Amino acid sequence: MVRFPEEYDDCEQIIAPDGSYDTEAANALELETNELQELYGSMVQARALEKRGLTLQRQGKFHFWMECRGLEAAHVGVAAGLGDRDWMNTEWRQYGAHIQRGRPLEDILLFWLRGYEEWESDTIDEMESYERRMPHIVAVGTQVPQTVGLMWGRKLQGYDEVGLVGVGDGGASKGDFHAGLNFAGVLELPVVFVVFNNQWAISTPVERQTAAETYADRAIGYGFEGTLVDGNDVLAMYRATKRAVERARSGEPMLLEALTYRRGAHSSSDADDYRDDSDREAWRDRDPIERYEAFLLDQGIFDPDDFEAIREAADRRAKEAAERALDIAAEQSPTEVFDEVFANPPTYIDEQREALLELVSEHGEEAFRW
Amino acid sequence: MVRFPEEYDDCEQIIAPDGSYDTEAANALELETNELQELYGSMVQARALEKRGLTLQRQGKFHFWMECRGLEAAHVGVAAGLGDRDWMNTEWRQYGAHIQRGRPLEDILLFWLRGYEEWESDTIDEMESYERRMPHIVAVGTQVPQTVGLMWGRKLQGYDEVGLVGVGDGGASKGDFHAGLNFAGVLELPVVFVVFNNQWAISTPVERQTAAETYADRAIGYGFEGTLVDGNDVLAMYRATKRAVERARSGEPMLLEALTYRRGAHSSSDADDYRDDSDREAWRDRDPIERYEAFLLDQGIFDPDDFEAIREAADRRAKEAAERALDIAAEQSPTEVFDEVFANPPTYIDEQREALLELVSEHGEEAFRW
Amino acid sequence: MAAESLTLVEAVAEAIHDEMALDESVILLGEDVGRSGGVFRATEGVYDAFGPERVIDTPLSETGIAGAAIGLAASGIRPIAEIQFSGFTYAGLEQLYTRAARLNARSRGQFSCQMVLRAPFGGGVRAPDLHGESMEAIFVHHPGFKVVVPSTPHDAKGLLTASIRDPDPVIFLEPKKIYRAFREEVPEESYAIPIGEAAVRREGSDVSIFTWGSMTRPTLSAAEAVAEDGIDAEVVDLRTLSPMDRETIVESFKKTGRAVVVHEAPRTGGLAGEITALLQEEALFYQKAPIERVTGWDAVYPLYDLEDFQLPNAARIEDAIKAVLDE
Amino acid sequence: MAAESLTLVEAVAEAIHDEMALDESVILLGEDVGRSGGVFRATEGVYDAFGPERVIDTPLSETGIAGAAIGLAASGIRPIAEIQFSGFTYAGLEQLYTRAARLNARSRGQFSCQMVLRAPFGGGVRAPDLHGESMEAIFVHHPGFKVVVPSTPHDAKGLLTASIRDPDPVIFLEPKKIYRAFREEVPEESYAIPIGEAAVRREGSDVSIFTWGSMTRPTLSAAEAVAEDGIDAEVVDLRTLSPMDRETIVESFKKTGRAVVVHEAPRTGGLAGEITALLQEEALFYQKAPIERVTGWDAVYPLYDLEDFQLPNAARIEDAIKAVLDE
Ligand SMILES: Cc1ncc(C[n+]2csc(CCOP(=O)(O)OP(=O)(O)O)c2C)c(N)n1
Ligand SMILES: Cc1ncc(C[n+]2csc(CCOP(=O)(O)OP(=O)(O)O)c2C)c(N)n1
Ligand SMILES: [Mg+2]
Ligand SMILES: [Mg+2]
Repeated sequence: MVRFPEEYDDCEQIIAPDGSYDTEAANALELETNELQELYGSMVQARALEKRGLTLQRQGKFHFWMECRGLEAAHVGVAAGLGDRDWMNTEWRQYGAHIQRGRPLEDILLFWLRGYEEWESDTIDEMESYERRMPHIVAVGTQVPQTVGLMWGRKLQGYDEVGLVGVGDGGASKGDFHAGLNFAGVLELPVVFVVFNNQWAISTPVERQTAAETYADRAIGYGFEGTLVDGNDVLAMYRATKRAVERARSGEPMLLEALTYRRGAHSSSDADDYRDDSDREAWRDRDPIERYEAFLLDQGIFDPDDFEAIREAADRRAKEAAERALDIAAEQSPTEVFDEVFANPPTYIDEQREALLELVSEHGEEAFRW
Repeated sequence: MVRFPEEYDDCEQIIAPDGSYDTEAANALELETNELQELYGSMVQARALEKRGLTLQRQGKFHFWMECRGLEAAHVGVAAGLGDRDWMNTEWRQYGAHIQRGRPLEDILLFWLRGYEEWESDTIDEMESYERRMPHIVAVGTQVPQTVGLMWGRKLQGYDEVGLVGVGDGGASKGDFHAGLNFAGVLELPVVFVVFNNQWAISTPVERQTAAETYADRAIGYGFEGTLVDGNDVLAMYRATKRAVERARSGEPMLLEALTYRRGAHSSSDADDYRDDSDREAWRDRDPIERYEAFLLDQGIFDPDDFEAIREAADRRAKEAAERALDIAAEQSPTEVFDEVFANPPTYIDEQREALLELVSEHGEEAFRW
Repeated sequence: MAAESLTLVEAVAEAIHDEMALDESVILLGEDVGRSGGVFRATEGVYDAFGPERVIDTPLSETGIAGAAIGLAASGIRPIAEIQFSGFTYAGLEQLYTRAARLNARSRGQFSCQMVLRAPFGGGVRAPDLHGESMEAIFVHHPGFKVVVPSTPHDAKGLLTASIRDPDPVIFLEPKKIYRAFREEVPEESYAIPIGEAAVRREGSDVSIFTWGSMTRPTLSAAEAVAEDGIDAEVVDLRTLSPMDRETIVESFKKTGRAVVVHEAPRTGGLAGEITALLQEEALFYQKAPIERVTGWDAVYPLYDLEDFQLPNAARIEDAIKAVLDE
Repeated sequence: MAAESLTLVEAVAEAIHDEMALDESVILLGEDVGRSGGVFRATEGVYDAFGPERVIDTPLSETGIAGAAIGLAASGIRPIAEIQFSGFTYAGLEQLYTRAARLNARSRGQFSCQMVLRAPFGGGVRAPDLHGESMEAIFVHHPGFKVVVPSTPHDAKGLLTASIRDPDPVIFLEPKKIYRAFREEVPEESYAIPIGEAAVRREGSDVSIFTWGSMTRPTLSAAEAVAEDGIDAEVVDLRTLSPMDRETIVESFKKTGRAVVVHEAPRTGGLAGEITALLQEEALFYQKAPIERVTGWDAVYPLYDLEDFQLPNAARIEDAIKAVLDE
């Protein structure tokens, strides 16, 4: 019961799976050549990063890693549709979205090595666009009302910023999803909600998540608009996001559903033995990168050699970034356990830090390794 | 920004506020005279019970009481639409629904005096229809997924029963609402969801709960149908519920929105100083009991003297029931604190019960009264 | 300093009002906090003073309220979120545990979670289910929260002021039983009482009684009552439950060697255990008798009139004092 | 009795399988429990054996799972609900606290809430945030729940069987660190180990160590290690945390007069406090030294490699044993 964009009358698309495209719609985007190139670069970089992460996980250097194969257009497209001062809170596997916003690769990787994140800029005002995010959540769905609160706060402070929040087809089943969309509708907040419907939540297929035909249909229940987009078409994703962002800036939230398919496993812990290969293949034929390559070739923006060179550079950058990240992560000290538990910590935190240090110096780090 | 059924093209109605009615639709209900009379009796009894509860609360005999004035048609209508073996989980103020199902008045009142409920029948099989409910919840919205689980379980056991669950315009903002409707859609369970949209959640008006035009619009997001009904028209509520129950019995859940208005205060603790009298008056003119009286008169089912007699009998029954309930509640013993905390209690519960008994006998009950 | 005579709930409203006047990044959100001033009138007048932009009646969703407050805090706003009764916080716990308590750690200090979650708590108003919950222990156990419980109007104002200014998420539990039980002179000016400092309400040398919130008053009554039998009880009102004022607790016990802990929450797993463990770790060799716990029973909170038998009262506290003195 | 050699996670699967075979009102629901057999394969083979009617992959909503399980229990079904990791239980807490724990009391026994909520719990698998939570204390504190934590394959099977048969809501926490750490002979037949009974894993006369779950193994190692120094430690695996086996705990302490409590959960407000309070109430005059707590630090659970420094280990337990013997 896998779903395809073609089955829906109203699913937005610019480039078809076979690479043919709606020229008028493509031109209307008014994207410069370098911008079109950048979208490609981000998708390729995301895929290269995924591959690198998987390798490192198999080598035992990463404990855990999540896959994004086939989802790159949806991730890159939403990020491209945002303005520089806008905010983006995604879930874990949306590497492409961060790459498109300029986030250093090692920074993305460090989250997987340490579980926490760091920012360069001290204050929000100084933040680069890729820094305009909250740390990743792990309890799926919890980011939804949080993003609503974030944009509510930015609006109260007089900033003209929009927030985009991503959630999965699984996460959209949570109560937080409901609360977040409902608050945004009532409070007229500048938030774009994106359901990345990749049709699986670990081993649970989308028809076990919802009996609705689309997630976009949920928007009317919150008093705003929803739209269904071919999540493997980077241009359609870009256009829909841009439109939604504009609308949100005027106080009308919007819901996008990116219909796509998770071709990879859920994560490095997932045996991925619960679904039909035929579905995966059908979606393999709708690969977002290949489809976009056809467009770029036809438009004369790149030739096949360019693709090759870009892929190689992306692999290289992923490899180098991983090395840097591993170096940085290697410097963890046991007492980081206590870092920033509080902004204004009680004294017993210091006492416990001392106690741990003493134990480590007495017994050696090895005694702590299970 | 109060809402009225007339503002919606698709709001179901049989009897108009002025008492005129759609004869064809009324006849199509195929209700017997005694059934039509019973609907009236239940509404009047609910209103009489409310009045009695308010009086007793003011006299200090009840600590807390909730008002139902103007909501009787919605409450009685949904109960009338259920079959005898069906289940009904409502929130607190839905007296009329319980009365229509035959629940003894003192049993309704005892919940307010003791906070817990008791059943006559030992097993579900022996239960009268009014007993086919779970105990009242207090955390609004939590009843929604619980009812879904209940009906899932009944279905698994091979019973052909439907469950109706009521929730307020406020409660529908909770994550439980979302989870419950979503589960029912996916699992194709025999549940009818009713949003009693009385336009207020304590002091919060419906436009602060949702930006959607109707709650019925939410159904599509769960893959089933929703419908908007004039909640002050008992016949329209009956018809919509009956249809929904039939549909649910075949595995399709349904969402009803009963559009009505809470004319009374939220509860005995509510100063009710946050809204316009004009709204209340506009809805006073749409009183569900008076509207139905016009219908009954026109149909020759009752004459004005009958109304008077029924009201008096209802007042008397409410008064007598309250006396019985107060008598029963007066028999509380301190050690009830420990009753049924566990079905299979650990021994320390007994030890604590003993300790309390000893303390009470040592210091006297008075020492415990704050 | 000019002073006025306030109830605890009035002091809460005043602290909110003053901080909102002082710092325009402070806002108030919750169910019915606005026009109606809250079901306990704890935010009375705040809406009129600051308007609908800064005093917001939200949809009925504690998940939404907690989640939005976290986002607001991350944005640079200082939200005060009201949960109508502490028993309704449960629906917000996922947001609070998985994010509010961790935002600072997981962003290495980039986004602190400066928010206050206020809720009327504890029993004593003869109300329906979930209106009498005492759930301080579940917050104290999770690293990252601060937990504050005032027991007087003066403290309520000063502690709430400090909580609003504190950079960490503060769970501010207001003992509803004493919202209007008495008045106290409270400075008109704004002032902060430091989080983490207990108050010795009565000095004594024979036994230390540790308590907080609405239990402080029956504890003081019990202390006065046993004074007639020549027992000199010290009453320590913890005021902050996370972080606890370990020093004051331990010092008092070293002086007396005997202790009673009084709380409304159920006995098993309640904070009396934590305090006992602390005392016997830090001061076992001063201990002269078992530490008594006077707590709510391990019962599903009984309702209406029955709650009288659930809540510790002066008689039970007196018994406990005498018991520890007897050993 | 025929026996087989099982890991703890296999024993869990077997108990589920056997109870489902025995009683057709037992069903299994949760995220990914069906075709995939659960992220830890704790329900492997159950779907194949009992099919999609009785083994249900639910939408991703812990509120929904908990809420549906409560309704199922009320209907006469005996649901086993899996929460994928105990840290995701938070979203279900409102349902659990406000209803599961109260259904029996508020219906005066008409609707018991016979359900099991299973979740892999505790640290040790070097996973992301919320995958290492130890939250037993917040359930133990709320009257109405039973809380069970097995530490061996044999107990896992017998305790889960008893939990499924128990009429009260049981929170069954499975120490994921030892899901596959070792095998043990387990009877093939179905058997129940009574809820509420601790197991003395090692008898000793010098000091009592109270622990549960995955901490039992490092505790036993520490006990063996100190034996070489002539210290004879008794190790009590509580197995059930609510209700606790107070008798066994107190008896052991009366014998030894010294105690260490070991748990993964953060120190402040953890169950070590409860156990300490119990001991000093019931057996203060047997006590020879302060009771030591060896627990997780009061830190936001550290991730990946860093968790090694959070979890108590044999070295820390040994230190604590020596410390209490030194006094
Ligand atoms: C509240 C919560 N429950 C369960 C999990 C475990 N879990 C992690 S990812 C996942 C599936 C998420 O599916 P979806 O939302 O569709 O996102 P996707 O993985 O497809 O990107 C689950 C169940 C979690 N992280 N949070
Ligand atoms: C989870 C939860 N939050 C808050 C409350 C306090 N409360 C009781 S009734 C109520 C308003 C409910 O409004 P609505 O759902 O519209 O039902 P109505 O009172 O109109 O029948 C509130 C906020 C509660 N009971 N449960
Ligand atoms: Mg998905
Ligand atoms: Mg309402």
